[in-house]
Amino acid sequence: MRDVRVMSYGEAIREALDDALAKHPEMLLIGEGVPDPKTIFGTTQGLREKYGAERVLDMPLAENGMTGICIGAALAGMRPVLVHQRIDFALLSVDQLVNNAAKWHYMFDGQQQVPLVIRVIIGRGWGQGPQHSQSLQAMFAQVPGLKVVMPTTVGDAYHLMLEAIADNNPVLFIEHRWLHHVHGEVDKHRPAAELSGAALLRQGADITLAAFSHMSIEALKAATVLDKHGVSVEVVDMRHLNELDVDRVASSLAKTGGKLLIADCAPEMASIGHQLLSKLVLAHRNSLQQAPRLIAYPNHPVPTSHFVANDYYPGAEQIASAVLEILDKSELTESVIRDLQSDLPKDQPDRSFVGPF
Amino acid sequence: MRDVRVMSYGEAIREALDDALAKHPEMLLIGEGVPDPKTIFGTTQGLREKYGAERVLDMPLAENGMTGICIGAALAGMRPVLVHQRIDFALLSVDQLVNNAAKWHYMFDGQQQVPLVIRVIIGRGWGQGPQHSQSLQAMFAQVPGLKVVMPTTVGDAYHLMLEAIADNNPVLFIEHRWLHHVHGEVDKHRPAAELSGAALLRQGADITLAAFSHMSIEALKAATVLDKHGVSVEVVDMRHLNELDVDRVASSLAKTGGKLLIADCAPEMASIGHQLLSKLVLAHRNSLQQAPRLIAYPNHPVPTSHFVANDYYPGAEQIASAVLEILDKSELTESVIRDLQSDLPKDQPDRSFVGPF
Amino acid sequence: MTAMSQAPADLKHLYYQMLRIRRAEEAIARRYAEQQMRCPTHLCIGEEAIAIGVCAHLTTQDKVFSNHRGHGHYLAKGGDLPRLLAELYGFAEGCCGGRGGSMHLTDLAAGFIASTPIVGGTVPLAAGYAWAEQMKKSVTAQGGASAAGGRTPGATNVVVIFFGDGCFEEGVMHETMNFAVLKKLPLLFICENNQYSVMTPLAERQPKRDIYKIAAAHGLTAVSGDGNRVDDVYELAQAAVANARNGLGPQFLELHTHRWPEHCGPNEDDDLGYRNPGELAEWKLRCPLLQTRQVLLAERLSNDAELAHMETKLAEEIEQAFARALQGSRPTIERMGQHLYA
Amino acid sequence: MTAMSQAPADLKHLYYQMLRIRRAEEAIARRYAEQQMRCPTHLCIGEEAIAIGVCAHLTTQDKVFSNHRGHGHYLAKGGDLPRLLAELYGFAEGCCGGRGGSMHLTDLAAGFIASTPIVGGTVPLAAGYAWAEQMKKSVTAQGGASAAGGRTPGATNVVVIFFGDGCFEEGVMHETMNFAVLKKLPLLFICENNQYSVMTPLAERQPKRDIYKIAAAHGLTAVSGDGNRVDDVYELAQAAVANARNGLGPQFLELHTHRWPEHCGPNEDDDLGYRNPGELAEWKLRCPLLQTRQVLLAERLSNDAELAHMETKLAEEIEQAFARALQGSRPTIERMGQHLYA
Ligand SMILES: Cc1ncc(C[n+]2csc(CCOP(=O)(O)OP(=O)(O)O)c2C)c(N)n1
Ligand SMILES: Cc1ncc(C[n+]2csc(CCOP(=O)(O)OP(=O)(O)O)c2C)c(N)n1
Ligand SMILES: [Mg+2]
Ligand SMILES: [Mg+2]
Repeated sequence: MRDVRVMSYGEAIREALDDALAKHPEMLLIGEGVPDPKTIFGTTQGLREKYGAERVLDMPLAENGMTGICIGAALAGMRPVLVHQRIDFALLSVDQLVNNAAKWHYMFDGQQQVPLVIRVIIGRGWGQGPQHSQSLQAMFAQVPGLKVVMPTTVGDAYHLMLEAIADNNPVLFIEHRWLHHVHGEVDKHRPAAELSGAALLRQGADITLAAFSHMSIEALKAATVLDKHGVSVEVVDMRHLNELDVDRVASSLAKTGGKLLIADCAPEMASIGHQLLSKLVLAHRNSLQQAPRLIAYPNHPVPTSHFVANDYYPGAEQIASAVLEILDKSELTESVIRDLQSDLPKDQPDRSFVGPF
Repeated sequence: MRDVRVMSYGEAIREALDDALAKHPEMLLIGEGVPDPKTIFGTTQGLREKYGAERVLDMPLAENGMTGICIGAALAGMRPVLVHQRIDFALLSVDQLVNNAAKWHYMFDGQQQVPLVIRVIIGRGWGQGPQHSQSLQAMFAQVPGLKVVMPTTVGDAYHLMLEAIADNNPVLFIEHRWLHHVHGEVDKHRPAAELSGAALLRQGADITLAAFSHMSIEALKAATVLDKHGVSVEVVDMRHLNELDVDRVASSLAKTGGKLLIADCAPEMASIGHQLLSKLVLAHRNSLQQAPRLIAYPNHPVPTSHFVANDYYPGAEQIASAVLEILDKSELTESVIRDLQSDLPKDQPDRSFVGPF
Repeated sequence: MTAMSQAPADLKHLYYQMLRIRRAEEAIARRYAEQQMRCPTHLCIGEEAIAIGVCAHLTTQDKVFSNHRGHGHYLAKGGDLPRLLAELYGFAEGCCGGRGGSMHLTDLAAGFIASTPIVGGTVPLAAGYAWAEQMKKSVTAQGGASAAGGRTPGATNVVVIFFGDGCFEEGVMHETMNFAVLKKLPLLFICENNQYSVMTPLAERQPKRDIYKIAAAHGLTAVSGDGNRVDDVYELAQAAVANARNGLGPQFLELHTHRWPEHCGPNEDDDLGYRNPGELAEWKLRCPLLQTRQVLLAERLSNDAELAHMETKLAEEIEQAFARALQGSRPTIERMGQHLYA
Repeated sequence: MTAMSQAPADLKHLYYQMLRIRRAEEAIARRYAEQQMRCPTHLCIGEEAIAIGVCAHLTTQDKVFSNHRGHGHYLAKGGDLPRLLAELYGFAEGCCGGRGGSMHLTDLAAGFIASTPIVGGTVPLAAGYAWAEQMKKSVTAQGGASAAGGRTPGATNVVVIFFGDGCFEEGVMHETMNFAVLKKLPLLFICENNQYSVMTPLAERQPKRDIYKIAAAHGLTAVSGDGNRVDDVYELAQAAVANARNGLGPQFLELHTHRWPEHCGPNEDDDLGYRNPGELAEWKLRCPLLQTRQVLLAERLSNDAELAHMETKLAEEIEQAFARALQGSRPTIERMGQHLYA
C-alpha cells in the first residue's frame, strides 16, 4: 500500500511533527518562535492549536539551560523536540549536548535514556553573515553518542524526523534553509529499511558524486544537465553524518570506475567530506582509481554582502566543472555551464523568497 | 648562540608564561586555580607573586562569560591567557570561542583583533571518566579563524606558547596531561622557522608515522624498539591542527615508500587524523603506496574504571603491531611487544603519579 | 552632530538626535523594499530615547557595545551614517567592509566598538573592555596622567552595553554582572525592555518580577525608568555614568519601551496578532519624539518653524548619506578572503 | 535505614544518618591510600547535615540530582552503599557499572537520579525532570489518580538539586531559576555554600552580597540558614518541600557550611594555606555531628552507650559494604563498548 503526496520539505517537517505529536503523547515541541505567527518557516504551523500550549511552546532565550531542561524532561519520560532557528544558536548549548545528552545513556551504564531531538537550521539566506549562517554539521557529527541526520529529500525529511522523534537517543536533525522550499514526494508507508545508510538519489555510470544536504540538490541539477551532454553521474546523498555510509560510496565507485567527487555545504576545513574520504581510503583502499575532489566553501566566515554570495557558495556549475575535469572532458564545460546558468542570485533559493531572513 | 636547558614540559610552560608576562606588560593569566597552591599542575607557580594579583588571577566559575570578558579585554589591548584545567570545561565557552573570538578580526574587516590564548588540557588521569577526559581537539581545529596548536616536545611547548601569546589571533593551546611529566630540551634561541609546520621527531626509512601529541611520544617509544629489530620508522608530529602540514607528511612518504600510519589521541570518529588523510589524498594522491592505517580510541566516551584503561588507550604496543602489519613483518610482533611491555598501568604516566587528578 | 555633548540637558538637541535616528530608520525601511539591502535589519523606531539619553553623557573615549538592533546606538554614539548605509548595501565602504550588514556595526573613531547578533554575545565583551580600561587607568594614574574632560581625577572611561529584555534570560548576562560587580567595573548595563523577544511576549519567557531588581541583588546600582521619556533617560543615565566613572562600580538601567516595526524587516506587523490589541497604538501615543515635541512647544523651547527646519536639515543629511553610500563599490570574493588572521 | 522518613524530626535518627555518611567517607578516605579507588573523589565530611536535613523530607518518588561531591546526597537519598563503593573501585557491579567512578552516581530505585561533575551540568536537568513530573501530574490528575503518602490532593513529587557556591556563578543556574519560576516547578535548589570553589575563596569569585537574595529576586522563595545545624536544615527544608509539593513553585535554600578535607582526595590540606588561619578549626567546632550529639546528650535523647552502639552498627555495615564491593568483577573493554545508544 502506498500513500504518496507531493509537498514541500518544510511541509513534510510540519507533517512529521504533527504525526509524531499525535503518536507520542509524551512528545514536546519547544523553541524560540515555535508558536509565533512565523512558525519556524511554517514548520510548526497550527500545532499549538492542535496539541495545546503545554506541549507546543516557546521558551526563554537560554539555549544551554533549555537544552539541559529538555534532557531532564527526557530522563523523566518526555520526548522533547527542541528547535533552534539557526545552528549558530546551538553553539551556546554545546556543553549540555556534548557533556550530557550524548553521554548520558553510556555513562549511566544504559540505565537511563535521553529521547531528545534538536532541530537546527543551517544555510544561506539574505546576508545572514558570519554569526547566522555557519555550517557546523561536522563539529557535531564527531561526538560519540549523538546521532546526526541531515536529510535532503522531502521524503527523508518526513521519515527521518519521525525516526528521530521515536529514537530513544539524542538526535541532531539538520535542515538546510533552502531545502524548505523544495518539493517532492512523501510516501507514508515507505519501508524503514530505505532510511538507513546513504541514499542513492540518481543512478549513473561515469562518476560518483557523494553529496551533503543542499549540495545534493545542486548535484542533481548538475547531473541532469550533464546527462544531456552524455555524462552519466551517480548521486549518493550522505544523510547520516555520525555513521557515514562509506560502503555505499565504495559500491558506487566500483560501478563508476573509482571516480569520486564530494560536494559539501561547509567550509573545506569544516567539511565532513574529509571524514568520508578518509574512511573510504581506510576501508576501501582500492576504490579510488583517480584523484578524488572535494567541493566546499572557502575557509573563512560567511561575509554578509550579497555581492559575493555567488562566489562564496559553490553550486551546480562548480560541480559540473569539477566532474568534467575529473573525467577529462573539460571541452564540454562551456556548454554545460551555459545550460546550467540561472539569473537567480545565489542569495535567493527561488523567486518567492524576498528576505529578510 | 644557544641556551639549552633540560626541563619538564610543565616547567617549559611555566617558563614561557613567565617570560611572556615579563615581555608583554599587557598580558594577563587567568583561570580557575591559576593562583591556587596546586598552580595548574605546577605551570603557574610563583607567577602571581612575581607579576601581581591584577595580572595573574583566579576567576568565577563562568567559562562562557569569562571567555567573552577576555575577548573584550583583548579588544581593548590586553593579551589574556585563559586556562581551563580540562578541555571539557571549554565546551561551556564554545559560543564565545566560535561565534566571537574566531570571527572577530574577520567580521570587522580587520579593524579589530583578539590576541587571546586559551590553554586547555586533554588526556587521561586517574579515572577522569566521560566528562573529564575528552579529546576534543578536532572539534576546535575546524573553526576558521581559530589557531590550534598541540605541541608534543618540551621545546615546542615553550616556543609555541610564547608564539601563541605574541600572536594577535585567538590560539587554542592544547596540552596532553601526560606530557607535563616528560623531560626534554629547551633552547631559548631556537630559530622561529623551526616552529612552523609539522615537526620531524625521528628520521626513518621504512614507514611514516604521523602522530598527534602524546601519541607522538608513544610513537617514539615504538620506533626505538622497532629500530632494534631492524625496522626504521620516521615520526612526524602534527603540532599545528588548524593547518595540517600534509606536504611534510607527503615528503616523508616519498622517502618511506608511501607507507603511512596515523596515531591520534582521540576516538576514531573524532580524530583529526581523518582530515590529515583526506587532505593528503586530495593534494598528493600518489603519495600512498599501501593501505594506510589510523590508530585511535574506541568510539565511545571514556569509562572511568581503571581496569579498562589499558584496553581503551592504544600506545606504543598497538603502534608497533600496526607498523609490523603494514610492513608485512608480523613475525616480529611478539618479540617487539615483549621489549615494549611495561608493568606501569595505563592510568599512570609514571611512578611518581598517584592521583587523584 | 556629535554625541559627545557634555552640556546640561539640552532638550532640543536631544530631540534633534532622536529625530535623526527616526528619519534614518524610516528611510532605511522605505528603501529596503527595493531589495538592495539584502540582510536582516532590525529597526529601533519607537525606542530612540534610550540610545540618545544615554549616549548624551559619553565622550568619544567612552565605548559602546550593542546588539542586533544597533542602528540607534551606533548613530547616538556618533557612528558614521554613510558607512552604516553602505554596510547595509553590502559595499566595500561599509563600516565592516560589507562583511556584517546591519547586524555588525563598528566605528572605532566614534568609540562604537561593535554590535553583533548572537544575543548576549557582546555583553561579556563590554565587561572585558571596561576591565581593561580600569587596568589601564591604574597604570596611567601611576604615571601621573591627567584626567580627561573636566572629570574627577581618577575617573575612568566608561563602557556601555545595550541589550534587550530577551537577552536578560541568557546565562552569560549573570556571569557578566557577577564579574562586573566583583571588579567594580566602569560599566553601564542598559536594558531596553520592549517586552518582546522577536514575537514572544515577556510573560512566556519570564515570570512576573522586575529585571532590574535581579541586577540589584547581584550588587549593581540598578533602577528602572520610562525609556520613552528622553529627559528621564537622560537624568538616570547622568547619575549612572557619573557613578561608573568615579569608581562606584557597574550600573544597571532597565528602561521600558516598545518597538513599532516588525522584529526584523521594514514593515509593521501588528496584523499578526502577537501583540495585545491596542498595545502598539498606546505606545505610539507615548512616542518619545511626540512627547518631547510637546514639551518643546509647550515650554516654548522651540517652535514649528524650527522643528520644520530640523526636518529639512535631516532629510538633506540622510539623502546625501544614501547618495554617498550608493557610490560604494562591490567587494570581491578575493577581498573577502583577507583578514582571516591578524 | 531509609531516607524516606515522613515522621517529625527525630533528631537521633538524623544524627545516625549523618554519622553514617561521616563514617563511610572516612572509610573511603582511609582505603583510598591503597590506590585501588583510582578516580577523583570529593568527600563531604563536615557538610553532612545538609544532605540529611533535606532528604529526610523526601519519598522514594521524589528525585535528587547532585554534583561532583555526591556521596552524601546519594546515601541520604537511600542510595546503595556497596554499589557506591564498587563504583569507586571501578567494578562492573558499581552503580554505573564502573563507567563513572565517584563523580557519577545513580540509584534509580532510591530516586537518586544522577550526579555528574561538570559544574552546573545537572542543574537544568533537575528542572526538566521537575517539569515532567508537573506535566505528568496534570495528566494523572485528569485521570483521577490519588495523591501519595498523605499529601494534599494535587501535590506532586518534588525534585531536589544540590550544588555549591561556585556553581552559582555559572550562567545556567540563572537560566534554570528563570524557567523554574516561570513554570512554578516543584523544585528545590539547595546551595551548599562552603565558601570555596576548589581552593578559591568566595571573595575572589563573587562580590559581597547574599546568594539567596539573587534567587529571591528571580522570584524563588529563598532563605538562608546554618548548614551545620541539622535541626535548622530540617526545619527550613520541611517548609520548602511542602511549598514545592503544593504548587507554590521553586524553593531556594542557601546553607552555610564548610568542607574539611581537601577539595578532591582523601587528605586534609590546611597546610596549603588557602584557608584563613583558624578557619577550619573553627568550623570543626561547629561540626554538625558534634553539635547534634551535644543536644542529644544534653536533652537526654540519647546516651553514651547508645551512641557507641551506633558506631558499632555503622562500622559493621560499612565493613560489610566494602567486603561486598570488593567482591566485584572487573569490567571488560567489550562490556564498556555497550550502551552507546539506547
Ligand atoms: C543566542 C541567540 N538566540 C536566538 C537568537 C534569535 N534572536 C535574534 S533577536 C532575538 C530577540 C532578542 O530579544 P531582545 O533581547 O528583547 O531584543 P529586541 O529584539 O527586543 O530588541 C532573538 C531571539 C539569536 N540571535 N541569538
Ligand atoms: C564547568 C566546570 N568548570 C570547572 C570545573 C572544575 N571544578 C570541579 S569542582 C569545582 C568547584 C566547585 O565549587 P562548588 O560549586 O562551590 O562546590 P564544592 O566543591 O565547594 O562543593 C570546580 C571548579 C568543573 N568540574 N566544571
Ligand atoms: Mg525585547
Ligand atoms: Mg563550594
